[in-house]
Parts: sequence; structure tokens; C-alpha cells
Amino acid sequence: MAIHERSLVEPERILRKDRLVIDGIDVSGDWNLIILPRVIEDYDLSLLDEILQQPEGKTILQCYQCSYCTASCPVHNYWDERYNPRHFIYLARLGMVDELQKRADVMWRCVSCHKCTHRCPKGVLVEEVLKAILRVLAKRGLIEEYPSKKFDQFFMEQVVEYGRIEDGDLLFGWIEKQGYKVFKDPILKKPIPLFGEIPDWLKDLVIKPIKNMNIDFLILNAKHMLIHPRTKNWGKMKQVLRRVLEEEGVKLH
Amino acid sequence: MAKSVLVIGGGPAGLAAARTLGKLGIHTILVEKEGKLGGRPILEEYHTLIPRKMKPQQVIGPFIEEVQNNPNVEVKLNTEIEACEGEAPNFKVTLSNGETVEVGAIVVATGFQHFDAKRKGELGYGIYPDVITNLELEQMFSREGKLYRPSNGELPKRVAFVFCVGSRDRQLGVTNVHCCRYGCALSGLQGSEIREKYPEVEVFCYYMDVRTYGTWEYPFYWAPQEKYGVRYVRGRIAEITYSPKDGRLRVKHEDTIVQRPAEIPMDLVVLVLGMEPSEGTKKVAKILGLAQDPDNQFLIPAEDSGSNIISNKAGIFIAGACKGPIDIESSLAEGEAAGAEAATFIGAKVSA
Amino acid sequence: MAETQVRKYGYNIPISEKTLQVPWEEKVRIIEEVKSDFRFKEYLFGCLNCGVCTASCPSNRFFDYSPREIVQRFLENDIDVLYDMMHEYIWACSQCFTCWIRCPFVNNPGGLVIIMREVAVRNAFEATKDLLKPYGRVLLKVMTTGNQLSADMLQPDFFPDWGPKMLDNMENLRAKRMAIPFDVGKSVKTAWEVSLQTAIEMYQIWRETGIFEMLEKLDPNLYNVIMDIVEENEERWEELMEEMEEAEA
Amino acid sequence: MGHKSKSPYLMYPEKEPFPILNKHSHYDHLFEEMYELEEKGEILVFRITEEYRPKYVYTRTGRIKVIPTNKLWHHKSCGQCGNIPGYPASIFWFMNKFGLDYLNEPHQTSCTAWNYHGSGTSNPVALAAVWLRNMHQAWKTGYYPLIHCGTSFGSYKETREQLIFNKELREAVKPILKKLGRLTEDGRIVIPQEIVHYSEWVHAMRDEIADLYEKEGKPKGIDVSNVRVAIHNACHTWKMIADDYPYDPEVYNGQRPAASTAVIKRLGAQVVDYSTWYDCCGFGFRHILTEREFTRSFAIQRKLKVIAEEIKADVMITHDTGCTTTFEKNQWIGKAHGMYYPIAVMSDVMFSALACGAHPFKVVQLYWNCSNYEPLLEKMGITNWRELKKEWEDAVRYISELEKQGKYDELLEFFKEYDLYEPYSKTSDGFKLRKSATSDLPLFKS
Repeated sequence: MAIHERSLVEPERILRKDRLVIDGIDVSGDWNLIILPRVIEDYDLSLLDEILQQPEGKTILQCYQCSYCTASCPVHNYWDERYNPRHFIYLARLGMVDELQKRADVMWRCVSCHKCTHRCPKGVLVEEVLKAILRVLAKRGLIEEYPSKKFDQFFMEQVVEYGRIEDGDLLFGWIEKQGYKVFKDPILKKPIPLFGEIPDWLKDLVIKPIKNMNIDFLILNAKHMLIHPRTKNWGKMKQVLRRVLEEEGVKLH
Repeated sequence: MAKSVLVIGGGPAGLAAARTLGKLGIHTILVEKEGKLGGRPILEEYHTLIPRKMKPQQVIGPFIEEVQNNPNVEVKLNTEIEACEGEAPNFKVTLSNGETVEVGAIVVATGFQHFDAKRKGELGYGIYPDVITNLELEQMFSREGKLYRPSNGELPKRVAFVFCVGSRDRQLGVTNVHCCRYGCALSGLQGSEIREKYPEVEVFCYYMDVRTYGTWEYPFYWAPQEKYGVRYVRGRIAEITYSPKDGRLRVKHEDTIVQRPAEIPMDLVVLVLGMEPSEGTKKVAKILGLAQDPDNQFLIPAEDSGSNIISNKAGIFIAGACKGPIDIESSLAEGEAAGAEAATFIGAKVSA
Repeated sequence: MAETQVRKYGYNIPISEKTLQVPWEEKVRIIEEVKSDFRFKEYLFGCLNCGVCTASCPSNRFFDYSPREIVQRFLENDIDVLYDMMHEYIWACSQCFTCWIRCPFVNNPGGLVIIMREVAVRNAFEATKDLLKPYGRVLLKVMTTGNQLSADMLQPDFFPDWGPKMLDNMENLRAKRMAIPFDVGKSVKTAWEVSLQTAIEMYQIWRETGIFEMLEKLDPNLYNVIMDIVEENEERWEELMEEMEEAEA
Repeated sequence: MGHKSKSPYLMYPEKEPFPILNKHSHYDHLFEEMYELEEKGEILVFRITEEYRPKYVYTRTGRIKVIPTNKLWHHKSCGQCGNIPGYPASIFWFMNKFGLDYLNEPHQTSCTAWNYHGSGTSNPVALAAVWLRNMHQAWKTGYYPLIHCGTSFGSYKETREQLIFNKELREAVKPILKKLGRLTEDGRIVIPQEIVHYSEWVHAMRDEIADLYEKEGKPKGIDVSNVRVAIHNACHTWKMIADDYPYDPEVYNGQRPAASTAVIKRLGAQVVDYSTWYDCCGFGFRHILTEREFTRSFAIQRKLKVIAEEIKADVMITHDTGCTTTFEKNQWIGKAHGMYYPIAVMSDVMFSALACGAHPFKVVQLYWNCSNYEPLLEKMGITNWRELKKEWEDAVRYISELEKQGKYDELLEFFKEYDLYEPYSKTSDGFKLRKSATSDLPLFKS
């Protein structure tokens, strides 16, 4: 025996023991297979309460599921249809946490274009509401912190340290953090572009602009890569900023 | 030529018609089947009327009073019509008390009745005590002033409103395919009332679509969600069952947005009933030869008339819920219009 | 970086690559075959998308299968999805017809499924052939004897999951079957004894209504086995008729 | 009883017995159409006349359905005869007890609808031909068809509707029936006035059954008053052509199908409601045979588990072949994943027969039943079931020995006593050996 309609059953709903003998009868494999039901048995209503406590979450109650937001959403339309703001709001309001979790991999894909918020006929601040949902889920440990958050953090560290960012540093520092071997000069320990095991797409990404770049600008960039520019009198500002961040509970490495 | 007008039905539309006629100085006979004037809202003790959120007594009370105090209006309670002879403007109508009255015009305002929820067996009404109708919820509010589960008298933690029970449903035959018009709005109102008084009670509305038409959209759909936190779930309830394990009901539906089956525990389930023509409406239609919708049996206006109150028979005017679901405001307005129409029909001259 | 967009239906079922490669005209022909069935107009009226059918559907509780989806796709005339459904999706239906008793429109999604299954069989889809391969024993039984099940079909190899009591039953089956207290039940190879005349009449029905043809397309080997039995029985019947005529004369 | 419409087959009660559906529903209209077709000479309606001792039940629309109770032609079920033989045996046993006349013929095929719903390898014309052929055989014998199987019943109800409302179908099936010699002499199709399921017969006979329980069951020490019963209504009986199945004011106010529930209540057992009462069993037609993963998942988790956790019933009562099989066979495997919820499973007629004192193994044939029926027997007061089981096993041994020794005459003599009726005496052929397409036992070979 085998389930013909296999694609209609998610693998996680299948119980099956490869080897099994009960009362002396061999019922290995499919003979003992049991499918678990996909019924929604209850709502987790506290999820909405928590969302409403978030400053950005308040307007969630105004949604009436017209789907203007989703219809306008570039991520939904051109990237992954599973990214669906209207749907996330619905699920969050009824507390269907397992459904939200199933979409954890796409939930962070908002590109902050604000078309949804702009178009909502009921004044839901869609993007903010979604952020509130994500925050609550992350706080509950139900979804992972979004992957790009690591980059955000790295970005912020740069800003805190220097009062500004430097493109090359940011880019190669980030590449290094991703586990690629970045080739560095032996003295200043600064990365040298186009060497090392960096991926091809990145090489392309770097070469293209360099080819078309004004020579002065190129020199300026190279200089900045060697000597990181810094905002004037940043030292004091940095201290204040670090304290504030500490009080807010933001961790910096 | 008879100078009297007969008004059949002492509900909102009938009262409004009789009041208008009485004020115009026309001799009016108002017959009412029940022992009391006021129609469904008064007889069944509704709590709050849509759309102005007034009490039935506040709205209908003054009409009753005026009709009773006007010497031109003769009120006959516990009376029905049995037969009618003659054509307009000389109708000879036999009443159930044996009297025969001669009238020049007739206003029919025989109203509606609520759907019998037992006909939807799968919803468990009449089997599980915690499945009640929206009418019973109104009465719970108006008579006892509190919300409770009939099974144990306790405050429910969760209340579900089940839309379209006996409406938009061909399983019941062709008679119940129409929309009840008021159910969505009333549920929004009742849900808001519950949330206002008992913020700890969670309220769910199970809908296919929400039809709070016209200006009702904000007060009865948006406000319940935004102000009172009533939760709307998309999916029609297929079955209501009871689990002895926890003593709670289960509302079974497909959440059509999530596309998964759901069986959610509830403490109190309110069935939002459809509207049907009353027995009186069907009876009067036969006696007077009024046109009825072949499917839902409600009265229908004359085909060649743009007006909603002109019937297919000259000299007979139809007003209120005998023509289909209607709200209180419109019902009163139609009654008034039918009264005025009847007055002009019998050629009454009203001095300035 | 963008992922390829695959059209999905149901809760999360992608349209298969195979379906997309089938010529459009062929898919339209198949769906038209479904829609031209005389029952189609009695099974589908309209849809409020209320979900009552799916809410009542037993298969929906375990499979990502929804009668509402089928009804919706027919109303949209979504050829690709409907065609795709006919290979796997529709076979999840349990044919319990709860959808039919609940639908406010009195649609019969279970009925639509049975028309689709018939068309899937008539057109001998590969998926249908695979699906019905293990079902061949039943087809053999029903086509030749007019019984769909018999005691000897419940072999231990095929039914270990029915447990020890079931396996006990299979021992000394013949004598146990004879201990069934009515005569026509004392048979092992059929549920009850079917008279030869009855079987012959049934073969004629299968012939006249195209069931044998359907079977030939679906599984030629099975068809051959069945036809051997049918012809043998028909010969037996003819001989008997001749004998009887002689006896009368 | 009740008043009639212009069609002699369509009756409604004077006063509505419970909140009914629309009387002018599509299905009841069928009886008017049927009458017109008969008047036009297209069909012949096989009527339920007085000789069939009609009884009356209500349907969901409040229509009065006529149930014949005597002189019945048993249209058997392959699933029942194939693996729950106590099911038809209990029906025959009751008929004998009540002194009713019946035929149990080999001249019938199954409805073939199990295969149809499972595999799609059939079509409406073939189904209609099979049905009409079987009905014609019953009509020819003068015995009224009583359908044992839920799927046959449901499928026949639907086929009848299709036939009556579709001229094309009638025209397609007529030539086939003509070839088979299965039309009336004047070329008409035979359609029975009512399609009757055995559970409707049990429902109509519930008072007689209860009387028998008082008279014969109770004196044997049998008492069902403490038995907690979970009812499972079979989909194809009440969901297919929903308007043609009994409902009764005494059963859930006429809001749920009445058959089975009514008779169990009438016997005095406790019918207990549970939250998945409306669910099917998970049979799925194809699934029960070749994809039991679904069937067992469904039966265990949606039904057996719910019943065990919510109401702790002693027995699950069904009225169809498929449901009984599904529930009794798919319990044990639950052990694989800690989902073993043992419970007795049987049909209403088997339970009723037990209550009325029928032999649990010779008649009710519980031997074949894979469910946990022993505790139920104890609770019902049939405490000597071990001895009774041994009696049956002895009979099997005896039969086995006689057969091995080729003593067929002795075997025939033995069956004369053992069987519910004498072999061959109850077929339309009378007492004569017949040609069989299927029999493999030398005893019954011509």
C-alpha cells in the first residue's frame, strides 16, 4: 500500500515506523502508517493582545480583509505568493500561530515600499502591523530572528563605531562574516577586492561599477577602504549612543 | 362608496398606516391577530432595534399610543380576516369575530416570522441548550439583562454568531434562498453590546460575506471590530456539535481564508435567523388574491408599478415585512406611505 | 534570486510540470468531456464560497483536498488546475456525499468528482492506471462475478494491519464459510453465490455500456484475464441452454 | 394515514410531525414524475400493496415513506456476505422469528456501486441497467426488494432519480434491458415504488423487535439498559438523496436520521451523543482496500478516539457494510502509535438480534468480527459467550470433517437443522440445484 494522494499530505503529519511487529504480526512501514489530521482545533487569542500592546500594532483591528494590500504588494506579486500581508493579519488576529510559523521563511521579505499602507482603505498601517506581528512571534521564540537582522546589526555597529559607514568595509566585512575567505593585505589587514574566495556574483558586482567609475572617486574609495573615515567629534556621541542602546536592551558585539 | 380603511396587522407598518389614516380623519379599522399591538419587536421583546439602537417601546410605543387614543381608529385585537368579497372601493371583509366590515381600501401589514432553526438539524438547536437564536439572545438581554449559558447559568467565555441560518440556503427548498438583510448588522450590534458589557467575553462572527448595506457599514461592521474587538472569521458553520469531554460546543467550518478545516470550542452559539413571511401573510394573500413570490412566498408589488406599496389588486396596499425582510425605519415609513395612499384612494379630502 | 512562480491550488499544491506540458487543446477536450456529462448540470449550480462542503468533508481533514476548490475551479473554468486535479487530487474524495447534503446551493461536489474519475478512467491516464493497479483484484472479482468482495480476498499478505483476529479467521476458511447459516452464503470465492444466468446478463450489460472497452484501455492484461473467465462462463451457459433444450425436446 | 397528492405514491401526514423541510423539495417531486411516467406507459411501478404488510415512516421532508415488512426479496451486500455474514443472518433470523416470508436468491448481482465509487470504472447507464435488472428479477418473483447495503441503497436512490428525470438515460438503458429480457411484456421498465434499506425495515419493526426482546431476550438474562451506544449513521443511506431516509420526532426532534437510533432507544439502551457523530467512517471505497493509511487514520482519530475520550461507549452501532468493516478492522493497528481504542462494533440488526437472544456465533457470527466485542457480551448478560463460541467452533470442526470425508448427504442433513432455513427452499426456483457462476464447493456444483 501507499498513499496515492501523497502530495496532499505534508510529511510532518505522517507517523510511520520502518520496523514494527505487534502481537507477532509484522506491520512494518506503510502497514502501520498513520496520518495526523490538519484540523485547526483552537485559536491562540493572546497573540492579538500582545500585538495590540505594540505601539505599531494598534491599527490591526481595522483590517477587513479586502486584500488591497496584498494586491499591491511587490513581494507577493513578483517574489513569493506566500508573502501575503492580508493573510498574516488574519492569522495573527485569530492567533493561528502554526500557520504563521509555516511562513516564517518568507515573513521577513517586506521591502518597505509602503504601497500597502498607502492604499489601505481602512487606514491600517500594514507594514507597521506586520513588524509588530513579527516582533511578537520572535519574542515568543516562535520564529527565528530574521536573517537580515545580522546585517542590520553589523551595519549599526559600523555606524556606532564611526558615526557613518564605509561601503567597501561594510561589504567585505559582511562577506567575511558570512564565512567567505577574504584576502587581506598583510600590513593594514584590509581586504583586497577581487581576490580570495569571494563568490562570482560579488566579483561582478564590484567590477561593474569600478569599470565605469571616475578615477578620482575610485582613489577616494580606495583611500577610505584603507583609512576608515570617521565623523568629527564622534567619540562623545558614541558613548552616549552606546548607553542609550544598552538601556534599550540592544546588544552590540 | 365605503369611506373606511381596513388595516391588517398591528405591527410597526400597520400601526404607522393606522396612525396616518387616523390623523387624516379617516375611519380606520385595525385588526391584529395577537392580543397586543406592536408586532414582533414588542411581542417578542427585542432588546435594541437597528439602526438607531432604540428600544422597541421608544420607537413603537408612541405609535401604539396615538392609534389607541385616536377616535377614528377602531382597534380589534385577537382578530383575523376570514374572507373578502367585492372589488375596490367596496370591499366586504368578514372578520374572525363574525363581524363584516365594509371598507374602501385595505392596507396589508401582516409581517414576517423567524425561521425555525430546528429545520437545520446539523446546527443542533433544540438538542444542545447552549445553541440559541439571536431572538433568544435579544430576550436574554431584555428580560434578564445578562448574558449566560443556558446549560449552567455561567457567563460564557466565548460566543459565536452563526450567520445565515435559514437564509441563502437551498437545502431548505426554494423558500429560503433570500437574504435576511438584518442579520449581519444585528450580530455586529449584539456582539458590540456583549463586548461592551463583558470585555472578557470573546465574540466571533462566522460569515460568508458581511451585508451591512448603506449607512450601516460603520456602526454595525466597522465599529464592532475596531471599537469592540469582535472577531470576524470567514467560513459558514457546517455543524455544531457538543463534546462531553469539556462540556463545550464545537463550531465546525472551513476557514476559507486559511483553507483548513476548523473545529473551535465555543461556550454559547447564537444562530442568526432568517426571515420568512408570517402565516398571516400567506393566509391573507390567499384571501385577498395578492401576488406572492413563487419561491419565498413574500408579497410582491404590482408588476407595472415602481412603488413598493402598490399591490396587484386595486385598493389594496402592502407595507412592511410582509414583502420581505425590512428594518424598523423603512417599515414605519412604508406604513405611513400606504396609509396616505389608501386615504387618497378612497378620495378623502383633507382640509388644510 | 526570485523563485519561480508555480501556480498552486488547494492549500499548497503546485500544478505539476506534466500538466503544463500537455497541449492546451487536449486539456480543454478532457474538461469538456466532464462538463458535457448529463449529470454535470445537476451537480453544479453556483457557489457562495462559504466552505460548508469542505468543512464537512472527511478527506479534507487528512488531505489537502477541498470540494470547494473543485467547485470554484469549475466556475472559473480553470483548465490547468482541473486537468491537474484529475490525476491525484480527485482520488482523495471519500465519496461520502456530505458536501451534497450540506451545500446551500445543493451542489454535489462528490458527484463532480465521480464524473471526473470516470473521465480519468475512460482516457486511461497514467496516474489512473498506477492508482488502480492494486485495485485490479477487485475489478476482476466484480466484473466476472458481480460481487466486489469475497472471503478469500482477505489474504494475510494484503491485510496484516487488520490484526490477529482477522488472521485467525482465514484459517480453515472453507469450513467456516460453510458454517454461515444460509445457503448462498456458503461460498469462499464470492460473497454469495451468484447464479450463472445472472452473471451472463451482467456480462451483457458490461458489453453494451462500454465497461469492457474502458477496462481494455486501462489494463490490457487484466482485461484479458477477465475476458477469459467471461468467455468460459458464456460457453458453459450455452452448453447448459442446449442441454435444457434437448431435455425439453 | 396522511393525505395524498395526485400521485398515489406521495403522501404527507395531516399534521407536521417535526420541523420539516420544504415539502416541494426536488426529491418528493420525483414521485409525481414517476406517476406521470407510469401513466404514459414508460415505466411500471412495483407497488407496495397490502400483501407486503406496509408500515409507514417519515422522511426528512415529512413525506410518508412506505416500508414493506413481509414477502421480501433480499438484495444482499457483498461486503456483508463477504466478511460480516452475521449481518444478513441476523436479518433472516428476525424474519423467521416474526414468521415473515422472504426470498434469498442467487439470481442477483451486487449493485456494483462500491467499485464505481472506488474506481470510476463504470457509468450511470451500466449502474442503471444493473439496478433495473435486479429489480426486475424481484418483481418477477413477486417479492419486494429489501436492500441490505447502504451503498446499494444510496446508489439506487440516485439512479432512480436520474432515470426519472432523464429521458436520455431511460432511452439508453431500455434496449439493454430488452436484450436481457428484463422489461415487462409490454416493454416497460420496472421501478419499485420505494427503495427500501434494511435499516428502514428494522426502524419500522422496532416495536416488534422490542417485544421480542421482552419475550425472549430478557428471560435469558439479557439486559441492555446499561449499554452505552454510540450511533454511526452511514453516509450513503442518509447523505445520498438525503430526503429519502427516515426521520422521526422522537429521535433528536427529527433533526437527525432516525433509523438505528430509534430501535436502540426502543430496546432501552443508552444512546450517547458525541462530537463527530456526523463524520463518515473513512471507508472511502478505494481507500479501505488499497489505501488504508487514510481509512485507519480517519477511523481511529476522528471516531474511535473521540468516542473513547468523550463518552466511553460500549458499542458502536452502524447500519451499513462499509462502516462496520472500517471500524471493527481498523482498531488493532492503532497500537502502532499509541492509538488503540478498543470498542465493540456491529450493526443495529446484529445488536438487536443479540438482545433478543440470538446465538452470538451461529446467528450473529461474531466470530468474524475483529472488534473488541467480548466485554459488550458480558455487559449485556451474555456471560456464557465462551461456551457459545465453542459450540460454533465444534460445528465448524464437524462440517470440516464431513467435507473431508466427502459425506455431502450428511452435510446437507446437518444444514437442514443448522441453517436459518432449508437450503434452496427459499429461492424463486423452488427446491432445485442451480447452475452457478461462482460456487466452488462440490456440494453446490451442479
